[in-house]
Formats: sequence, structure tokens, C-alpha cells
Amino acid sequence: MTKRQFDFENQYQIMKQKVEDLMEESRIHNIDLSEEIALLENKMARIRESKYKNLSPWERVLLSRSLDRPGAEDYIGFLCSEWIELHGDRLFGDDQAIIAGLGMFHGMPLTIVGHRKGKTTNQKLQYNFGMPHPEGFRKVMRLLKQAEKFRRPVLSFVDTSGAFPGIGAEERGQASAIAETLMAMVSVKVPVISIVSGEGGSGGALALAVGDRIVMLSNSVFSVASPETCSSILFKDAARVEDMAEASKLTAADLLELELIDEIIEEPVGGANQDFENTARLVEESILKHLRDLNDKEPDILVQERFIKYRRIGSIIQP
Amino acid sequence: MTKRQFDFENQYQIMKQKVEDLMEESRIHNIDLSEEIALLENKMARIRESKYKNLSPWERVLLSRSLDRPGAEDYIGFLCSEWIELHGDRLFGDDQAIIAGLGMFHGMPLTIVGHRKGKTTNQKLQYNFGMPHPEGFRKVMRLLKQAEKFRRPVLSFVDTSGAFPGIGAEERGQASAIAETLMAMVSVKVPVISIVSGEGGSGGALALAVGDRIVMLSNSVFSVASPETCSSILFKDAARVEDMAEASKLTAADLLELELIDEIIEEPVGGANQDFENTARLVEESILKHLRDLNDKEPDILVQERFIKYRRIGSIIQP
Amino acid sequence: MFGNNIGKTKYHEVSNFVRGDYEKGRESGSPKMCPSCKAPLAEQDLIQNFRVCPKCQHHLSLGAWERISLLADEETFREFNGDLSSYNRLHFPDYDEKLERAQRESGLPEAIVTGTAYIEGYQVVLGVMDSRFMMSSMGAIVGEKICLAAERAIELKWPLIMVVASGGARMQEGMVSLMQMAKTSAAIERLHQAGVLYVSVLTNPTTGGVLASFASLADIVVAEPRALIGFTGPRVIEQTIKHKLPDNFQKAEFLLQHGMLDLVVDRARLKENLAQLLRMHGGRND
Amino acid sequence: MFGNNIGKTKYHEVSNFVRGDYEKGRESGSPKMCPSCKAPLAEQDLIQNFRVCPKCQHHLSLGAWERISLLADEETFREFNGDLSSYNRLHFPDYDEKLERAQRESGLPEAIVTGTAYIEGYQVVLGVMDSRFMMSSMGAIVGEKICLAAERAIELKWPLIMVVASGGARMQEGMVSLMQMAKTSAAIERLHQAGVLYVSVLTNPTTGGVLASFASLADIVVAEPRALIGFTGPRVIEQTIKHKLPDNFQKAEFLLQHGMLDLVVDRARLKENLAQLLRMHGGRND
Ligand SMILES: [Zn+2]
Ligand SMILES: [Zn+2]
Repeated sequence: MTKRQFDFENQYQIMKQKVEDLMEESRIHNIDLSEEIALLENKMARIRESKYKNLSPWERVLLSRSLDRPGAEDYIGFLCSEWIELHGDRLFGDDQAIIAGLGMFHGMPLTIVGHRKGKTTNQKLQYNFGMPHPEGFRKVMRLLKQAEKFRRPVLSFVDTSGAFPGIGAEERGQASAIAETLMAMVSVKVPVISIVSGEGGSGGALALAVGDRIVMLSNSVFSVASPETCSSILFKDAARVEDMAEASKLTAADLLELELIDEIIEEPVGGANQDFENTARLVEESILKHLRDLNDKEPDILVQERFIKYRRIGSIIQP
Repeated sequence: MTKRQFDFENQYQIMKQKVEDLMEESRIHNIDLSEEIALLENKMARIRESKYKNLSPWERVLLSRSLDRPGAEDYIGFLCSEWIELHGDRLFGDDQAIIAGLGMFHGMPLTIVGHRKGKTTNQKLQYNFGMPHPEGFRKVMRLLKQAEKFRRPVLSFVDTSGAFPGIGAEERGQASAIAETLMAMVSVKVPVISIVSGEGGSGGALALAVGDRIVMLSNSVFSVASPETCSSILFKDAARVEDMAEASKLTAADLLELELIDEIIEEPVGGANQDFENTARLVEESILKHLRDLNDKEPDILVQERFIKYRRIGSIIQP
Repeated sequence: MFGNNIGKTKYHEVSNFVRGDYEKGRESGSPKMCPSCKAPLAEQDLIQNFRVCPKCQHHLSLGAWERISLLADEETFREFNGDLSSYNRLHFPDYDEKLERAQRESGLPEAIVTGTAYIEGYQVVLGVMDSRFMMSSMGAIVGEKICLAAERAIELKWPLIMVVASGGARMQEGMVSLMQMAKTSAAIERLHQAGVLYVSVLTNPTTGGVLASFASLADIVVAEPRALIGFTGPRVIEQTIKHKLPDNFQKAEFLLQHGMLDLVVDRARLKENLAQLLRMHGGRND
Repeated sequence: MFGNNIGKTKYHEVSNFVRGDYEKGRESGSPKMCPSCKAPLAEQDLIQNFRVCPKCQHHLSLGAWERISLLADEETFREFNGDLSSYNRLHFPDYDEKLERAQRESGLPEAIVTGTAYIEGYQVVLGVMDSRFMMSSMGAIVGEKICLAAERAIELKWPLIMVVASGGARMQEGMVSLMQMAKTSAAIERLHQAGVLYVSVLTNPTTGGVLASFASLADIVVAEPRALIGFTGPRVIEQTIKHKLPDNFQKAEFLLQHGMLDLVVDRARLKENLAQLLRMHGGRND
């Protein structure tokens, strides 16, 4: 059976609890097992470390989707000394599947946008499980224009299973909204740094990921279609998800090798899910480094380089 | 009682019919009244001419609203050798209260937008009596951008009682749509010629009227609020509409004197309503003249002059 | 960590505000009871609370000078174009009398006060409309003062803050009034071109041609809670559609939901939120 | 007086079209009956009518070369980049076989044909997608040919016409495929900057990442009658919302109503309407 949940951490914690019980027991009975237990714990830690280093693509898919995966709000909270969420597309609504606003990062104001999935049931419903409607993309475009007006770098967090598949979304131009966001992102005259922090699913993810730098957390994924979709559409066989996760080359390591992303942030053992602080610190360093790089560039050069970055993907010409 | 319909023409036609009956009668009875009848007809024609020259502001309001008043579609049909209507705001809908497209005018492609009221009951419903929703204004903005891209002059026809007062219109940002259209119109880098062909009512009219030239037909009106609204809001007295039409200075002549418009096209006797061809010919000449004037200007100068044109209205500074 | 807990603040924090010459700002007529919760209102409480009902947080109208006391750092507001006032250019019936009465009752020459100020140390150009003056309708002089404020903001490269209230166009000035929509929109367009921040604060009520021009064209559009904001007034819409409108229709919270506003901010938090926006836009705090 | 009576034309006017090498374009598999009205279809009638059902005007799929014959003036089409074909860059299971079969069955190296042509004498760069080739999904080479066509259009200052059909991204090329959305959008952005006209013609079906990139970014977006056009396919939406969709949902006429299209044009009128658009944009007719 194909796993549908990332359960290693749970199992590990149960094991760990058992070892602690054993230790307790041995103390009560005055049997000194400390040396053996230390070895045991050591071994277990190494197994855990090795496990997290060698997660299969499908396990990374599951990990990236886990409820305990930190999202844009978490990173914003860590990175910014001040934060103002801004609302609305000035056209139809305020799509809460996308969080957008202004953050003060190391004394520098940034425009920040990101998918938002929510943690509690209420939040998930309110944020539509992080699946944007056209309004979300149009809110992003509105803020991109302001970023340009105020020469403010843009930071995006990518974490969605995709744009919402629904009647209203289609009626109001989901495709057109995504297309125009892609065009706006690729041409905005300020630095854009995209952090793929969770699940990068299809066009709804890409619309927020067209950065000068695409940085992926090591357990995040980015794919043209979910492994479930690939296996059911291409092979009419829902059981092939693990194959498909492998074949789609959706892990950070695969995508770096394909030169589709610029950097991998290696998550600590346990992943961002278990160790948010250390992950966030690495994200912070990465953003600082890339901003230093990009802030010096003339806007025209910046946009030209961004154009070439995307133009060369799968191209016959090498500009 | 205040008149609610422009009925002079009807009465005149009835009179004329009676004179013809008389002539017929006299012929049957072999009584030669031709000389007297010629005098009578002459006098009647002079009365009619004088009547149309001296319409009261309220009568012009009624005439401008008459069902037989030619609209944007009529002028487009007369002026353009080819016409393609374009649709949609790419956001929510296609507002048929505003007609928009490309017209070939004397070999020159123009972007043309205008309010559309409709003539038959079906059309009136379909076009929402010429009262736009936000989608209409956003369609205009979309075409303004293309006009700029292709350096195509813009021609607008103004004829609406106002933007639609409804729930959906408010929900989807009627005010914001008008405001952004004003800003887009005032800054578009191509010539804009606005023809007030009928009823220019409030912000929904102004959004299409921010031209380098505002040309009014002599029996069209342009006002901040309808005389009905003025009299009921300011005097809680619906009977004061005629006063209000007078006091509001909403006729072409008043507005030229106030330097708020650039030109009046004197309609033939009977008005555009009775003599479309001759009116349309005058409109054609006027557009040609203004285009000749404006096409030579550098885009920056054009926009600068347009800015000054509006900036100086009711201003303490004289730039 | 997060500076943004808008809408969750209890009003008693107002005691931290700098008062300035606020005590002089008694000119607003004070109702005897809250129009929302019907609680009795003491004048002193109202002044203390910048005209927010201490019981239900209903935001009553604030006069222009009261608003300036609320927002501007003590003694920093410098009015400009304070001498401009309107005249009856169309000889419209009763307009002279209405102007005179509005001036007498409000103590203002026109419906808007403009000047420069500091907000928590950040330099701004500040315009404040006062609905006691003919419902703060926009005639030529109101439009002119808005344009002059925008132009001052461009010249100084200081952000523009417009606190808006309006019943719409000033019918007594006919098309000259309507054209102020185009004129102010043009001025704001220049402000955007110049890269100057513009924040509008929509207060109860903001309607008609004012909402459909400069008020909607800000980079950041903020509103006070429950403020009525709409192009067409609710009564006219009810007449047109012939049934009653829901209670929250055209209220600030409704507009936020429909994507038309960035933020709904309690009056008690307004100054600090504006300061935060100014800081986020590189405002100089000397 | 009016050139625009789109949608009102009877199909028999097709006899006026220049045929070119259309007769060779028999490659489309022909159904025995109309999928819409179930009328029996004779191959000869279909060719005659450019694959529009003579009875109910249902527009069947047209192969790339058939489409070129329909649109381009006789002998004017000059293909470029016709030698480009895809390879299995991710070593994705079964992709080699699928590519090979698609090439064999369609006679095309890839799902899009690009070149220069004249349309009623107007110079254009023309790209035509062919849904028989793996549902004309967009892999790296499809994306590349679109970009190269856009760049040729910029270089020549000739309008770009893209006749689109697509099932979306090519999953077998993974993220390389998804990134073609960004790449083609970037190329179209340059086209707009260069002031070059871009018209897209959406045919049945146009979905997914192709609709959500270059296909929606045209100055003028045209569609064929009843074409299915949407980001998410109707089956996926039905699974999500768990009830059936109305018949016209995501059809061209539905999109027109919702503001997403400029025009819905019968195939019989397509060439003359494109020519009219070219003329209106200052196309040179030598
Ligand atoms: Zn109260
Ligand atoms: Zn059929």
C-alpha cells in the first residue's frame, strides 16, 4: 500500500518513548543499562538523520503537504520585525488563499506574497486550503505594481496544491489571471526572490514562483501535476504515485540538477516541520544573500537577466 | 405641469398633417388657397426653426433622452468604413451598456468606445439602458491600453443617465472602476476626442468624456446630476426640474461659456433626432479637424496639455 | 513580532495619543445618545475617546481639526491654502446662504483642511475633509485644495494622507463640480508617476464622485469601522431595485471582503497604523 | 458599412476561400457521424467545409496543415523551425513510445507548426497547434517554437497569429514543461513591449497551462464556436464540486459572456476576420 501520510516522525517518536520507558524501568529496578541505551539512542538518531537525508520523492511530497509544515505566515513572523497584511484586488474580492503585504526585513521593506493553507479547520476553510481564485493572483499583481512604484523587492512563498478548480474561478478567468501574473512577475522592475517552502503544485504555484532566484527547501517539491494526477491521467492507475513522484523529478535535488532552481536550503533533521527555527534562520540567510546580490543591479539588467533565465529553459538557443 | 417628453416635434407633425389635409380639401373643392397655405407653411417652418434654436434647457434634456436620439452605434455606422466590436474586461464580464471596438475612419484605425442605450425593449434590457457596470469601465481601460500600444487615437461617445445603481455594481467596485478610468483616460498617450451625443449624466458619463477635446452636440446635455435629482435632493420638490435644468448650466452653450467644453456642433433644425445624416456629417468634420490637430503632437506634450486642460478647471492658478 | 493586530484593540489605549490642541476641537455637535447602541453619551467621554462610543465602539463623525489633533504630532500641523473659500460661480439658488451657514456652523472656510504635519515623527502632507460642511461635497475649491495638496506632496516628496468624508459632488457648482473628479484624478496620477506614497482613509460616509475619483486611487486604502462607502447611496439603490438592502451593505467591512480596501482600522489605532505604513515606505523619521 | 456580422454567416460561403494545398490535408481522422447532431458525415463534405458539420455547424478538430490551408494565402506559408522535435529528457516512462506514435500518426515532428504567411495579403507570423499530437500539450519544444515565433514577429515587426489547441502541460517533461508557461509569457511580454500585434485563436479544446500563459495574453482573443476553453478541465471540476456542470460551461460563448474573449468567429469567417483585424492594426497589404 502506498502511504498517504508522512508517518516516520510519528513512529520515531513512539520508539523514542519506548526507549525512555525502558530507561525508567531500568532505573526503578536498579539495573544499569545506561551505556546500552545511549548506544541505542545514538543509533536511533543516526537512523533518523539518515532517513531524512534519504527520503524518497513521494515521502517528500507527503512531508511537504503535512499539516505541521510551516507556511508563509510562519516565515513572515520569523523574518519581519513589522508586518502589515494588505487586502483585495480592487475588482471582486479578497482571496485569503494568498497572504500579501509589507514586511520589514532587516530594516528593509519588502512586498511579500505567499500561498496560505491554514492549520485549523476553520482556517483551512477560510483560506480555501491554499488554493487561490483569480482574485488572489490579481491581488498579487496589484502589489507587484506598488513594489515597482516604491522600488521594493518582492519575496514570495510557494505552497499550494494548485489554483482552485471551481465554477467561480473559471467564470472569473483563472487562466487569464495566472497568465497575467506570470507576465507581471517576469517583467517587474524590482528583485524577486521565490521560496518554495512546501508543495509547489502546477500553474497556481508557478504564478508566485517566477523569481530572479528560486530557492527550494530540501523537503519541498515542485511539479507540473501532482503524482496522483500523473498516475491517474497517464496510466489510469492510482497506485503508481510513488513511481510518478520519482519520474516527475519534483524534488529540490532533481530540479537543481535540471537547472530549474537556484538553491536548495538543506532542512535540519526532522525537516522544517520539526525544526522551524533553524530552517527559518537558513531561509533568512539565503534571502539576505540574494537581496545583496540583486539590489545592486540596474532594473533593466535585472529584468533582462530574469528574461534570459526563463527563456533558456528547454531552449535550443543558449543565450 | 412639467413636461416629461419632448413633444414639440409630434405636435408640429400633427399641425403639418392638418395643413396638408386643408390643402387636399381645398383642391377637392377647387378653392385656390395655395398662396395662403404657402405662407402658412413658411411661417410654421420658421416657428419650428426658432423653436429648435431656443429650446429651454429642460427641453434639451428631454430631447437628449428621446428614444429617437442617435447613439454611438449610429455614429459608428456612419463614420466607419469597417468596424469590429471587441468584448470583455478579461475579469468578470462583458458589459453591453458600453460598446467598444475598432473602427476605420477615413483610412485611420480608431479605438472607439461609447455608451449604448438601445432602441427596442430587448436591446434596452440587454444594454441595461446604457447604464454601465464596473465591467464596462474596465473594458474601456483594457482598450485604452491597446490604443496606447498601437498609437491609435481614441474616440468616445457619451450618452448615459449614469453608472448603474445596483448591488452587483457596488460589490464589484463601481467607484473604483470609474476613478481608474478617469486616471487612465487623462494619462493615455494618444489623442482622445469625446463627443457628447446625448445625455451626459454624472460620473458614469465623465469616465468616457475626459478627452483632449470635448465636443457637444447642441441639444445634448452634460450635468453633475439630473435635474430630477437636483430638485429632489436640494429642494425636496420634484416640480423644480425646469428651474434646476436652467440653474445647473447643463447645455452645450452654458458649458462652452464656462470653458468646460471645446466645441458645439449645431444640430440641424429638428435636431440629430430628425436629421441624423446632416448631424453625423458635422460630427465627421469635427473629428477630422481635431484629429489633424492632435495627431501632430508629441505624446508627452499631448498628455501634458490634457493635464493642464483639466487641472485648470475651477482652479486658483492659471497655468 | 507582528505589528499588525488591527481591529483587535480595545479603545482605552487612546490615552496614549498625543492630544495637541484637541481640547479646542469641541465644535462637532454632540448627540445625546449613541446612534448605534443608544447608550447615553457624555460630551467629556466623547472628547476623551475621539468621538467613539465607549460602549459599542461606534465611530461618530470627527471634525477636521479634531481629526488633525488625533493624527498630527503636537503642534506640527501647518495649514496651507487655508484662505481659499468657494463662491457661487453659477449663481445657483440658495448656494450663497448654504455656504455661509456651513462656514458659520463649522468655523471652516471650506469642507477640507490641508497642510503639512508629522505623524509619529514622519513628515506628511495631510488633507482632512469635514462632513459638517455641506456634507463635504466636492466643489471647485475642495478639488483645488486636494490638487494643491497632491502637488505639495510631489514637490516635497512627502507622502500624502487624505482623510475622506463626502456626500459626493457639489451640485450647486454643476459641471465645474463634476470636473473635479477628472482634475483630482489627474493630480493623483502625477503623484503615482512621482513615486510618492498616497494613503486614503475613508470615513463615514464616503460616496459619489469623491469615492469615484481621488479617494479610490490611493496606494493603500484604509477605512474606519462600519463607515458607509459606496458610489450610489443606499437609498437610491433601494429605490431602483425595490427591496431593502442587507445591513452590512456598503459598510467598510463589506468593502474589505469585496476586495476594495486594504485595511479597516479602529480610530484608536489609526495614528500608529499610518505611522507603520509611513515607516514601511521609507518615511523619514527625524 | 459594417464589416462585422460575425456569427451570422452561413457556411456555404467557404467556397470563396483560397484552397492551396488543402486537399492534401486529409490527415485528420474523420468520424463517420457528427459528434454533435449525429448526422452522417461524408469525408468529401468535411474537407469541403474545413471540418465543420454541414448540418449543425459543429466545428470538428482541424489538423495543423488543414488550418494553414484555411488561413494562409495560397503557397505563402513558409515554415520555420520545422526540424525541431522533442526527446525524453527526464527518461519518463512510455514517453519515447508516445512521441513516436504521435509523430507517426500526425506526420508532424511536434504539436505545433510555425512559419510566416500572408493572410489576404497581410504578412504574419503564424503558429498552429495540432491536437492530434499528444493533445498538443506544451513541452519544451512547443514552448520553444512559440517563443521563436514571437521573436521572429518582433524581428520582422509582423503580427503574430497563434491558433491554439491544447490539453495543457506535457506531464512527461515535468517541471521543464511547467516552466514553458513562464517562458512563453516572457516572450509575449516582449512582443507587447515591441508594439507588435498578437491575436490568439482558441479552438477546441484549449485548457490548462497553455490557456494560462501565452494563449490568454493576446491583444485580441478569438475563439471558435462551442470550443471548450478553461483552466481546469470540466471533469476535474465535477469531481471537486460533486455535481454536474451546465452544458455551456467553459464553452466559447460562455467565456465571451464572462468577458474573457473578444470574439467568437465561425471557421468560415475566420480568415476574413483576421484580415480585418490585421488591416485595423496597420498591416501592410502589398
Ligand atoms: Zn454605542
Ligand atoms: Zn452536426
